[in-house]
Amino acid sequence: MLSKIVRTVANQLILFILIFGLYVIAHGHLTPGGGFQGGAVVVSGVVMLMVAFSSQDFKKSLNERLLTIMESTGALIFAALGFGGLGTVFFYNFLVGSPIFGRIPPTGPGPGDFWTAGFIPLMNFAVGLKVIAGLSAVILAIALFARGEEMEE
Amino acid sequence: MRRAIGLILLLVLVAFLVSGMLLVHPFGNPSPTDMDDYIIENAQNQTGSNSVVASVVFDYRGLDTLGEATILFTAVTGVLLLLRTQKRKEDGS
Amino acid sequence: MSVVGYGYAVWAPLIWIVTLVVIGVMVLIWRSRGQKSYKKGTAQTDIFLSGARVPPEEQRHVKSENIYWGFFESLKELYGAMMKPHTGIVNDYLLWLVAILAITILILVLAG
Amino acid sequence: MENIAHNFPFVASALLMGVAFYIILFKKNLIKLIMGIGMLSSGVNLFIVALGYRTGGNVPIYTDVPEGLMVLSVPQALTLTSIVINVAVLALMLTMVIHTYRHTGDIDSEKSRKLKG
Amino acid sequence: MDFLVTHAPILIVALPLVAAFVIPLIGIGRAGDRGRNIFSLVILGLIVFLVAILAENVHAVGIRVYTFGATAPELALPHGYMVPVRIIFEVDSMSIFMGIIVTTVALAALIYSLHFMKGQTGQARFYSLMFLLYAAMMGLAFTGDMFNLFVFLEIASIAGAGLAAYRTNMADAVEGGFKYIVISAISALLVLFAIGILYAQYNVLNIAALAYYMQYTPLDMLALGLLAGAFVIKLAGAPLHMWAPDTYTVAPAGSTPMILAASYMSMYALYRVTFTMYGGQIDTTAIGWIVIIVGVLSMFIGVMMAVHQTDIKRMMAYHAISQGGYMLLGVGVGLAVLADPVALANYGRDAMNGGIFHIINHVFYKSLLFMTAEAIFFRIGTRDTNKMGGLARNMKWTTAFYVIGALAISGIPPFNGFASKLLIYETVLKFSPVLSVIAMFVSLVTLASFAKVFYAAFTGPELPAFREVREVPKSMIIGMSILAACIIFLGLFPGLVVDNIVAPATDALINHTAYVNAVMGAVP
Repeated sequence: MLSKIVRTVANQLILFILIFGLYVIAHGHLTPGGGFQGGAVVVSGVVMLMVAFSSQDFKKSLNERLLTIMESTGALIFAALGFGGLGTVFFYNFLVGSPIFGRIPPTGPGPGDFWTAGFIPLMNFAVGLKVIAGLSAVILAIALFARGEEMEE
Repeated sequence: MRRAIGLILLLVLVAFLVSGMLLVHPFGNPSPTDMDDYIIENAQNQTGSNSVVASVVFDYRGLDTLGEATILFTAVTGVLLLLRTQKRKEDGS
Repeated sequence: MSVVGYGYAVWAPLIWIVTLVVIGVMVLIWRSRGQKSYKKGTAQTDIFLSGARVPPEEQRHVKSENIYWGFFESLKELYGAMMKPHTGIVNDYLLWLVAILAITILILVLAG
Repeated sequence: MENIAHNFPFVASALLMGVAFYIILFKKNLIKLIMGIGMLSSGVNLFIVALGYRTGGNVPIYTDVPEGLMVLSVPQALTLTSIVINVAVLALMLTMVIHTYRHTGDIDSEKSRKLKG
Repeated sequence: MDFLVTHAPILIVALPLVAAFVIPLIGIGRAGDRGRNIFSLVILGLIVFLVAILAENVHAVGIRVYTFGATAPELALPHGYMVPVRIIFEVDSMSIFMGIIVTTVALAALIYSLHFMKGQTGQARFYSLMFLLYAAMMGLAFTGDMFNLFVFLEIASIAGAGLAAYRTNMADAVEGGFKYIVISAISALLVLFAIGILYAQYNVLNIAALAYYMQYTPLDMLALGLLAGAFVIKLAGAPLHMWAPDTYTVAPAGSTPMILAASYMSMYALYRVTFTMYGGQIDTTAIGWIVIIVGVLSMFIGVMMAVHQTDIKRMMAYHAISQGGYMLLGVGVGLAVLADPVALANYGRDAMNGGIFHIINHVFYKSLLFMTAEAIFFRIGTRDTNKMGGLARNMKWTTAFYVIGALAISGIPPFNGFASKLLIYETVLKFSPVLSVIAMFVSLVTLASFAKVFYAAFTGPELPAFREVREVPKSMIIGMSILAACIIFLGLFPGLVVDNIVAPATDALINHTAYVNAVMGAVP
């Protein structure tokens, strides 16, 4: 629990951090970045809040059950996208040419088109969800354990 | 004693590593580059992704990324397993 | 099918099992021809060590660290030398790793 | 000698690994040990990502990139994977060190040792 | 069915991953425990079926190649190129041999854990880590890509460390897990560095392609040394064995056999690198002698330390090191004479048969012994053999399983340990008689140390402290009896196993051109 100034600034900054993280996740197939990087950005925002406020406040909002469900869901989506290609081969990019994210950009340099790259954007979202949930769970668990109290199961 | 022996062995190992690094291709022009040339040429029209790195990470080497996500999942599971509450909340069995 | 033979030796488990069964039968026959006049619960069953009664069973049980005492006593130097590297310090384990790496690479480079 | 000038990044990563090995071998503090492992993985990652560089190459992303040669993309993917792996390993190690400190009140790898022989 | 046969390699690896992701979602509490156990058993049964049909298929058609993301599983090379771009699973007889071992041990360990874990906290994550470890080992066995091998190695290391440190209320458990993760992380980083060196030279990551382009430059020597050191410390070969007793001692019973199998998976990786990746190009005498020396040191130091121990699981862990020495000795002899075909056909191939046959024997009986030790710990709460005595009176099944395992590990006929040790003795005698004599002496001391523990723990008078000790629950007995049945089967029909499983694996290791051609031969 830091001073009022820090808490106010953190309150304002978290919005921009979340937006930037989600942008990095969403444009992983067009720009540098992707699920892992964007997820790390979002988690850095979570850590900032955890420093500004006390980690007990997080126990009410983010408990272990919720984070576990989020992480398993992200991992399952990722695996399911891999299984989706089993018609031909595992991890076959079955969404290329389909209406969702199916377009093929013109070869060579050019402005990016968001609706391209098959299942790569979806995988980015799944990985981003997973990284956000997983790293937040780790940091929260360690912070609470260091304070001598466990997350409620 | 232990420190001296360790330093000698460590210096031998580092000497091997550095002399090996001198034999790697000159920094800036790797050769051969067949696999990467193939990927850079065909990534756009095979996966439709503008970012070649993303197409490598998620399409050409997708299983590595699945394993990477699995490693993160494993580490989180391990951390939460080690930091668990020792007592069961419901029905103290 | 159940035989391993590569020209050096032959290993047939069924023969071993038959042998063990035969030995067991012989032991049973031998035992059945034993002393008949032996009765439990009488003074015949008491055990004496040079005339003195043996201690109760709990004190007769040899602890595990006392077994092979002479073996360890005779190999004291070997065990002293062998226990010395087994410090449970993780840094030492990694020092051994570095040593083996250096020696292995040296041997490989020398062998060409 | 000009080899060193050519391969300076590789040599630097090898030296970084050497420093990391020094820390791992001679620092008894478990936290410093973990720092050494982090440095070791940084050296390996630097080596791998330096392998893919081409002089004057662009970033291998076609969005608004100038025409021309591109740097190799596979080493960057491998480095991304190994960075995430390293993060996971370090998190687990730190958790175990916390437990060790709780139990033994010490994070010296010699004083906090229970298993030996 | 055809679908299953086609996609079996990835399904065997992906299904446990999905199970590990799903298990934490299954609820907590009694009902949740039951549902989780049933779910785990169903998934593992399905995987056993898949492994069976894949083994049958590999035995029938030879090496199976599975290319991820390609338009057809067999399309290893992109059209008109001579470099494999995508990740490739390459399943040959050696891979499926390790797969059979790991699957059997995982089945027994899971069934054993059902009652062993009852009432413990964190069960969901325990089973999740068990499935992750299993999936990592199967991926390690099947993969044909160096970097993918590194990834699976890391998964196995992290899952094993989390399992080893499970009993966090005991300080030594955390210490054992920490040592395991440190060793694994550093060895994995060395593997990654070697992969980078290989990639810098040949710009490929596939094992078959690397073997195809290998020229054995000095950089390759450096990479081989790094890989050998990293894998040797992972498989606990002396003098890099010291982490193994600390970790095996503290790991809970269900997971100790899995961690043991994981160490033998890195032994498999060592064989894959030395035989398949380097074996075709170079004279492997030097690396073969390194493997032989490491094996002999492991046998001697491991067994001499084991006789000295009073902690029962620690004693068994040192025996695991000593038995690993037999495998390294047998296969090292084959590796040393790989260059000249006469000696190879004369005794090298049979020595490798013995070494590889010893892997399956040892994993089975050592898992059984670990399980019996944990059963004792489960009932009387100590691992110190000084405090034990007269346990045979109340734990008859455990005693019987211990006797089976002890006789098997000491190489007493008619159990399976003898079948493989005989091969090793006879063939190594042709190579160098001294090594064979050392091996026989080690086997003798092994028998002595197990007799000591048997006398101290099971026989003797009924100690007052253990008067009301009961037999372990059903599921633990079932888990142990599976392994005991496997041991007796292997002991009674060794010829069957050697001819159908072991010899194909040995040939798959020796004949590395088949492995290379399965990927590189598919030139368009």
